[in-house]
Amino acid sequence: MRIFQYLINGISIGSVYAIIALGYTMVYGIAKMLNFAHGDIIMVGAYISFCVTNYLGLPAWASVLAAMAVCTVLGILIEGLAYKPLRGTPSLAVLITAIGVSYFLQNAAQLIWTSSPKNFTSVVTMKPISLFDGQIVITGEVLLTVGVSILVMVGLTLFTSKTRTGKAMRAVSEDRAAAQLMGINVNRTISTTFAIGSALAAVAGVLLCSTVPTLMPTTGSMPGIRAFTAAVFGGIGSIPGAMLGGILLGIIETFSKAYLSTQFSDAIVFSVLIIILLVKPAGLLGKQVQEKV
Amino acid sequence: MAMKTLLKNKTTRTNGITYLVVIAVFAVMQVLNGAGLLGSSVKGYLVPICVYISLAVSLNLLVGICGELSLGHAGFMGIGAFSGIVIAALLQDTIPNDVMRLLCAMVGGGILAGVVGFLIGIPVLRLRGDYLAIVTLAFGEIMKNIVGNLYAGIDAQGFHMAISTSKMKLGEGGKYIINGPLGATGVQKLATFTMGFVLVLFTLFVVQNLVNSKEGRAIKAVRDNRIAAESVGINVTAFRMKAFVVSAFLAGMAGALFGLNYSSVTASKFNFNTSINILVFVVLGGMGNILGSVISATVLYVLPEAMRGLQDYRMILYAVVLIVVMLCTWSPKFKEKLSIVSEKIKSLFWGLFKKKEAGTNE
Amino acid sequence: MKKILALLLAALMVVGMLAGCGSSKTEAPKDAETKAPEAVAEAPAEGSAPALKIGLTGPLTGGASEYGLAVRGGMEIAVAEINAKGGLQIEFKAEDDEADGSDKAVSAYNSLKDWGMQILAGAVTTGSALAIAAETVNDQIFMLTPSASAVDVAMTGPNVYQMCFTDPNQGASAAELMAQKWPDATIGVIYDSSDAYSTGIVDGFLSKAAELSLNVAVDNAAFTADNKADLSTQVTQCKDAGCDIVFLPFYYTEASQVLTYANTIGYAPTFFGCDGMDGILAVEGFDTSLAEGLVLMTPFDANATDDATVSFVEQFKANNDGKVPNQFAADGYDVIYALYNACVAAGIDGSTPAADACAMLQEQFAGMTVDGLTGKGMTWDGNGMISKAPAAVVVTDGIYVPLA
Amino acid sequence: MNEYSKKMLKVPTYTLLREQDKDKQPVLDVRNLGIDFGGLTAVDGFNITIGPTEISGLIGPNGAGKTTIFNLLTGVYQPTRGSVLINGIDIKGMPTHKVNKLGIARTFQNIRLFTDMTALDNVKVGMHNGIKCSFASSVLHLPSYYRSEKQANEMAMELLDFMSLTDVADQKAGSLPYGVQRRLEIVRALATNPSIILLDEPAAGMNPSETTELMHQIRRIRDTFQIAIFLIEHDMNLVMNVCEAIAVVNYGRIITKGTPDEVRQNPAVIEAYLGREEGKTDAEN
Repeated sequence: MRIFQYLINGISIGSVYAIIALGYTMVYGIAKMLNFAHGDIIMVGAYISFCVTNYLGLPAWASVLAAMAVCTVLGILIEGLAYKPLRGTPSLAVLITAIGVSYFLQNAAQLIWTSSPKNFTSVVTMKPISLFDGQIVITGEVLLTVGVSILVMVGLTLFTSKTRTGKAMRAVSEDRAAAQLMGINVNRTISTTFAIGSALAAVAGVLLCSTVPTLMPTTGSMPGIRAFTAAVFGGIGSIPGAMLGGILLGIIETFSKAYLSTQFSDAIVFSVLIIILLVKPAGLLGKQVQEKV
Repeated sequence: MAMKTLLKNKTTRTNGITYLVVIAVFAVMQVLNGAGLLGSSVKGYLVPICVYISLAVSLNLLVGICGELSLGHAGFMGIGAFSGIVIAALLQDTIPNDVMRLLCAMVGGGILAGVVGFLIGIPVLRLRGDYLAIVTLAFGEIMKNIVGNLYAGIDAQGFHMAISTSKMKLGEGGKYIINGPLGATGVQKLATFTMGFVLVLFTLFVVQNLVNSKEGRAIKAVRDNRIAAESVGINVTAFRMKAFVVSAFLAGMAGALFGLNYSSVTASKFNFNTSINILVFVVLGGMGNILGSVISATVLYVLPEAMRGLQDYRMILYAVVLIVVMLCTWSPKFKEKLSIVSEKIKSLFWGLFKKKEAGTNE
Repeated sequence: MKKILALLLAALMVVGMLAGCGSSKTEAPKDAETKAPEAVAEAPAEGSAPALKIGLTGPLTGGASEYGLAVRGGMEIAVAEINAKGGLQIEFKAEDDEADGSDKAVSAYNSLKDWGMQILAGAVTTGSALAIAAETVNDQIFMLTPSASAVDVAMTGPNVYQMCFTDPNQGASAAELMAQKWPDATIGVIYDSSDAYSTGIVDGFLSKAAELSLNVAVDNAAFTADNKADLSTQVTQCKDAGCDIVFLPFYYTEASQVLTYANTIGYAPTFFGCDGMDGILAVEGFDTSLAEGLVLMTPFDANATDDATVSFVEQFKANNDGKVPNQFAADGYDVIYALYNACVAAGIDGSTPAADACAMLQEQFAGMTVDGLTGKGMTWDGNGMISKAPAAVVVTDGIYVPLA
Repeated sequence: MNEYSKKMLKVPTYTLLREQDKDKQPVLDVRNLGIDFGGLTAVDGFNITIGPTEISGLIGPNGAGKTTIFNLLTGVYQPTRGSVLINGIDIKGMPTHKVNKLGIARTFQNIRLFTDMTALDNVKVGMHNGIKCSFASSVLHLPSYYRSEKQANEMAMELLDFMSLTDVADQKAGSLPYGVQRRLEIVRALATNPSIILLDEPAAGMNPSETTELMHQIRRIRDTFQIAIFLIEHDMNLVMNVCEAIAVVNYGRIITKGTPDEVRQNPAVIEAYLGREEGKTDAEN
């Protein structure tokens, strides 16, 4: 019985990783860059949501919309100011700029909202479901996060395969130069990708802080790295891979804490990651691309 | 004659300039220090700057020259630091000479880091690109987690090591060397600026020589075109491994010097952020550009310190500077504009100069 | 391109250096002006000794800045109050050490030394304090840390003193208190194995608990700074073991997660925290009803009604947008007063060389008793460790009530 | 004297008839070679024997599997069936770099130079396994390093000179004109001291005068180094003029083998080409 509770706990944190990883993997798949500032956009989203509910007294859904709006604008701004001028340069250059953006957002958040932690009020008002005499408890947050991440996964898959913009994104991801020749506006497509990724980050921020209530300027960075790990784990660039990677990472983390060692759970989680990458070098659902000779 | 041909060679010349710059800076610093003109802050920067230069140059071997993205360089630094501290503590009585003990600690730390690099490299170097990056990141985290829970100490019975306090039983008069999350405490400070300078020279010597040898050519060939390199008989995995191990070894040596420069060091110092910082030095200095790494490590280390006066705003400004410098040095558009401006200034300057010249001629 | 890059970098460095030097010269008074208006009004009277220079190193940016900024806030209030009194004047400066245990901490300390610091009122975190303490021993600068609580800090040298309990002592007192109040309870411990403070308390607690034969059912539910996002497993472990008391020797930032999750799964043991728990009620957005019944050992209570506390809390709120001070701020405040009292008694002023001040202060602290916000009749032993009565409180209706 | 220099000594060319190859072990002996990609047979039943100083050609329409065959011969792909013997040694299971050490070198259809390195360094990378200098000596720049570097430099210059590339020795390979890059790739392959080199469309992108020059150079390589050459080429003029033996493949199988004249008159070849690329082929002329 206990094992199921741990499984649920794992899925709970795992689905949070998954939804962050979805944003990561989409931006990576299309813009071909590791956006290390993604975790910090999540943090900004959570702060916006916090402010809207706590200072303006608006309902939760309004705070989520506000967070999405602010993060979308922020994402487009960051992309335009910091990433766009570097298009066509080695991906490492953009990576370092992304790190600069990450430092910037963290420190800006500290100046705006101070470093004192805030306790995020969960957007879920549902009472937890208690099964088997309270032996297994499923919180509303778990249901919501799993639901939303599945929704986002399906939505993104449909979006990239069915819509015009989505197809343009896939084209840009496959071959940027060819896409350009086919009349696709590469710059606008990448900006759109960042806009969507950032809006997703806002949702992820709200869900992260609903599950883990402590909100600080550094809140996004560690889950951000975990989610990046999850995205690679599932096969970076693959949308279902990010989902699977996130959930599995959460479950492995919880199980290693529950049954192996709490002290060394970080080491265990990352060792499992390494082992899996050795067996499947492109991640669980990633495509192994053989270079043409 | 030989000297002349040597000077003609462009790579030898750049290498020479790098050595000269480092030696000149060292000499100036020594003179200033001797004259008592250096404040405690500047004196305090000297050793860590040397350490970070070595780290940046060694990472440049991996990232710039070999073309592999590593996000776990601080992990090797950490291995070097902690093993160096343990070695120095164990050799306390055997080798009374501080310099010799420091050397032993650095070499020991380097070797251990190199061995760990080798062991990790065997499975890991089958991966490429971002997957290699994530595995090196994972390695850094594993290292941090393990060392953060490591207890080591010496007593009358000798050396003890354990991974929890309860298992760690030191006898009477025993002394902890590494104390779990407290890290290494009560470390005897052995590091000196001169040793840092020697380390920088040694790192430059190894990396630059390697780059200019057949090994370095092979490493660069693997980066430029893996398939072609294989086709001319180069064992790609072996060369990635060589670069990886040498880089880890040098990082370990730098780590040992770092660890022995402070009375305490914690495992959390060697985290993802430190790895990223070293990577920033490399990328900003120019990938594959050794002198660039030396300069950018120095400048970027001093920069946040120099901005202390800005108090709470200093880190946000550091971030802004970082982004702006990246845009200035990499953005194609900006570079174009910059070159136009510099052309204009040049022509303006030359124009003035020529006028003047013309004037004097008349 | 390379040349341009090199030039750019060099130019930047020069600008940065100039900016740094330029502003550091002017910053100190300006800073004081904005943060504590009273301080500047009292320029030292003509002919009187120059102001005493006290420095603080602590995390002012990054993840731990919450603690550093709180200490700085507390110290600034004390400095302003003292300077307003006339007499011995204090010049105060805080430097950022990013809670780093090695180079950044030493850099911050060196920068204060270049400023002319005579006494160090830091560091805030244990890691930094360890790195800096060894430097102060060499430099013969007196060090009184407000919150670096590891035993090793005080043991570094005879000139290093602490304002807070040492970790193992606090752990041991917790065990004693539990043995006294709930001798038959089943106890669970959740702690941060990557944090010296947390492991230090747990070590002290467990060895005392074994001595008192307490029933500790869960003693290895650890988390690390990297995986603290999810503490549900640890809480579940305690619940499974049927713990009536869950000992939480870590900071309130993570504690709120434990309380929230326990509430979700309907697990309601007695939670027991240490001084790091102080501040949980002031977290913005925190539902204080979750903390109802929480027992914690804190030297400071922001709701206390004595004049000193009331005026301190008021002043702190005025300076910090209405934020309620926690024990970090109170420790900072007490540190400045302890140093001030000792300096006045020993006749130390701005002209006393740091090394002389160091020797004189050691002598003073050996026989000194201080009353402050965090304790009455505080004294120090020869190692520099403080002895003050541990006060346990229980959260009742959203405020601290002394534990009956 | 080094092996390279020995080879550099010009051997007098007697006759171009490969009589001298008879009774000698073939440098390349391929038997029943085949590979499937996920159920799709790309190459099947490929047999060829090449003598130590033979120039042979491999022709066939686009997509016939020519480059795949080269990839099989150099160990880039592991065959599903059959065997490849280089100087009598089976390359089964060997990675590409080991196969190269057996004496086979190649160029690529889409040029694969080390673009960020100079032409000279490209050649020196090719000589990698021939340079005798230990790792320690490389790192520490011991005297043996200077000696071996000097030797390597001279030899690389000699090889560059052989293909008239001395002028571009210090230029970045990526910045060179197309035709020059192709020639440089041949030099790099030669630098590995092979007993056979595979040229994948060496004349692609060259103008007629460059192609003529290339023909001479191909012959000169064989005559000077006494090695075998196996080339894929669409320029029939070059193939017919240079090659002594030609194999024609289509759909991954050999249609015919023989001398240029035999191949020219083979109806199967004409059909294969006429069906597909009449414009491009000169086979009927």
